[in-house]
Amino acid sequence: MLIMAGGFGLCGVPEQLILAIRDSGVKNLTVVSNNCGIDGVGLGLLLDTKQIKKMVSSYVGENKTFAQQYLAGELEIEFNPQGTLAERIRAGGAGIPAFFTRTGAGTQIAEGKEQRQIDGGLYVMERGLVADLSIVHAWMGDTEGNLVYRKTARNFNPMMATAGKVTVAEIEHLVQPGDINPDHIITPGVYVKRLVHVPNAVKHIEQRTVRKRTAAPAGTGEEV
Amino acid sequence: MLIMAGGFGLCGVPEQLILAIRDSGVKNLTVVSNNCGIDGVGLGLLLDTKQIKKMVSSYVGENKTFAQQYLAGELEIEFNPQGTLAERIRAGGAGIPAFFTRTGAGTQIAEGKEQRQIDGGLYVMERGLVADLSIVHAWMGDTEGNLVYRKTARNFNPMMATAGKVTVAEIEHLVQPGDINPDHIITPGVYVKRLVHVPNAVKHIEQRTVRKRTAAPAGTGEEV
Amino acid sequence: MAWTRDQMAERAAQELRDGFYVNLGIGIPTLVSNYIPAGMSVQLQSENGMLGFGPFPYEGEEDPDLINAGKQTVTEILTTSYFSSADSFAMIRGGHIDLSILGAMQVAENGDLANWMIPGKMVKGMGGAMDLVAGVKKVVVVMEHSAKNEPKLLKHCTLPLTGAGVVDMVITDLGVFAIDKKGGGGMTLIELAPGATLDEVRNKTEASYRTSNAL
Amino acid sequence: MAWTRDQMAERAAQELRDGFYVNLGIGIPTLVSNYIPAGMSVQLQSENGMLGFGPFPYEGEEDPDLINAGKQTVTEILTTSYFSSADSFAMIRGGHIDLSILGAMQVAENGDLANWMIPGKMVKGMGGAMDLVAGVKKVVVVMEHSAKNEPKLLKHCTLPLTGAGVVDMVITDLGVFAIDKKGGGGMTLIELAPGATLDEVRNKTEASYRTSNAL
Repeated sequence: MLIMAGGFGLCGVPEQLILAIRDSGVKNLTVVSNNCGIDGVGLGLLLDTKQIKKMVSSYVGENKTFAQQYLAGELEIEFNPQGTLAERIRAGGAGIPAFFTRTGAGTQIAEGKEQRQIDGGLYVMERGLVADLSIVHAWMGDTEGNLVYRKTARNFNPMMATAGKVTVAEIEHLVQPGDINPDHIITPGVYVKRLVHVPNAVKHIEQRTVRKRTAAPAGTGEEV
Repeated sequence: MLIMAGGFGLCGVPEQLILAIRDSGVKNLTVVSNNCGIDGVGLGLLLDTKQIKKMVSSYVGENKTFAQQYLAGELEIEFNPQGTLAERIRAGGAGIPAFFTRTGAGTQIAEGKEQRQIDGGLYVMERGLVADLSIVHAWMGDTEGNLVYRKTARNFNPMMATAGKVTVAEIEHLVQPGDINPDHIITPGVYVKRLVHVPNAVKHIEQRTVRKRTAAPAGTGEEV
Repeated sequence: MAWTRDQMAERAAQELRDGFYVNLGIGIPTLVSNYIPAGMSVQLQSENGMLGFGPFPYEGEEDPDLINAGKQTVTEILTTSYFSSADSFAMIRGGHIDLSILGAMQVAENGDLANWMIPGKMVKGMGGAMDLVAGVKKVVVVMEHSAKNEPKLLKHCTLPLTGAGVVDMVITDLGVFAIDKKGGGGMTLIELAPGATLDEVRNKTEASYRTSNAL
Repeated sequence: MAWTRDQMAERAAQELRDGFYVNLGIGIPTLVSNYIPAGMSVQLQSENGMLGFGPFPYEGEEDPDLINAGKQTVTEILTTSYFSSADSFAMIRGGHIDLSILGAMQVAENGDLANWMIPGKMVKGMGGAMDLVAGVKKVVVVMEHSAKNEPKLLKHCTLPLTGAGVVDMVITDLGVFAIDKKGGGGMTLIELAPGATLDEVRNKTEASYRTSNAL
């Protein structure tokens, strides 16, 4: 079974739906997600229970369990450049089975894939991705399934919502149709088959970087 | 010169920017736009002045001048299916030189294009489109170039904004950075090189369909 | 005798299911929205970039920024969302719309559809029709059975195609045909309009088709 | 002697221009934001889906929904817009970002870049680096000139590539190199860090390069 799970790092991750997948006990999952959580959080939970057979991700560096299972040969990984991954998901939802991108042309990523010169540049053909199940996290949703996201918690969620044969959304705020301005809706209800209201979502921060009130540097340089 | 002009029918058309192109006198234009206005309105103005050499459109049925110039051999037309046109523009802006679509496979539209079987279906390869100049119409914009659109006046405008080497936006409401909720911005400012404030935009209706207050049918059937 | 335009639309409405997302073409298909059964939730998609729209506005409330794919003024409803035309056709091409009902000039027994151009005549363009028939889960054609005594249900379309092997059902003034476009099982007459006879349909149809046992 | 990390970042900041949209990688490139000249408008892009972000939040004001591509908490500014990761990489791949500044393990004289994997070691993944170097208008690498006395500026990269022929400029602790990646004109040393000598650079560089007349 192929599952897409939204989120970037620990931001905008459908945590409660990951817990539900853990509790279901389903095994041999291929999971498409930009990252794989951290130990004990997010998709890391499904590593602990060895429910994941293969990850399709762009970066999995924050997870020791991942490294252990990978080195033990228990876990497969297919690395996709982040933009290629995002576009493959968008393409899958949009009925586009393949597209060309400059990303990865002439690198190991292009091995086994068609490469061709177009207008003087070298491009790789990449394939659209469709999931059996997509799980996404949204800020607000109405009972029609219309969704909006908050700040950078949007990330991969909108494309994944379009690319699941079945899409389940967890939402922090449940409202009625008409409560969201229709110009602001990011995911139209047609894409969402099930809604789970998670009113008190626990959110994690992977890199807590702050500045002190007394010192206010102009840039983003000071790390604490 | 290749110009993309936003709008669907007479809705969300950058009228003032079309007037500016008319007044510039530039000739031999290839114009990518879903339609070609109507006689004397929208892109119809550039037909009157014979500034357009070729249209790339999905439907041009509402324009007598168009038919006359086409039949006289003064005007070329390349028909694209509407969704293929929209996606070609989106692809151009997104650095995707080519993609596959089922639309038009096995029809005249696929002639001269690569067709291939992918996962048991027949697909046509279509190319991304980039414009020398894109002109778009938005509802509101800030001085950073961030844009939002109103209702179905959005249509082709957001993709065209991304696909122009230079994009000029006319906006009905000019505001300051921070005045638009950053979760609601549809076109980030990076895509917009010039803004023209058009505070009293004249808007046209192509098919004025209404119902009487006394009779309120459930559907959309009654035409006046 | 046979079905009127409204009756054809009413018959097409029987293909609606609760929760369906539907795209209606111009002409008879537009009338289908008048026959959505009470209590059934059906969201209409408009390919310019709108999901969920309502009836025409009251006089004086027309909004130039709010039109359907036929360029007609329409209204917003509680479920409405707006998006770009690229996102709209991603929705269509990606198979997220359940039903497309549209008109046709010709339909062939294998599901081929022609409805956008007549060689030698001024061509207006295909608009979104090619994308709709290629992408929507189920494609229902509503059309007159014949035009000027020429059959429109053919062995092969003679006009340039809008889509190859795309039609699932044809509703004409004389009856209803199912087409097994994927399985290659051909065309079957499954209903007769009141007053229409099997002989009349046979005489006005060039396509080969089976007749359902029920008839 | 030579440039410190901060001085390398300061030198990289000289590549900024008013109105630029810039993507900064993790490490030294992040420091570049401290050296944006006063009065210059530069918008920072974060590839997870944000254009225009500000400094780290004040203690207690961290927002888990507001992070940059390094997963660090950041802040919103007046120009900020949010979008999906697909839209973010459309922006990157489509050539709309002016400048990408990132680190590297190896750079070759033809502009090849390796910074994502060492065969035999646990691979974390390339994240957005392959898309950035393939899509952004100008790619500047900031890195130490050598690692454990092994040169990092090579004739050919020995590590798997992140991008082929993608680097425009390399800033190391010893100096600045320009690479004519499109024209095939090779690599040129255009600046020396204070205290660095032409000899030192020569000894620590495997790649062949010309030296600018100005030096």
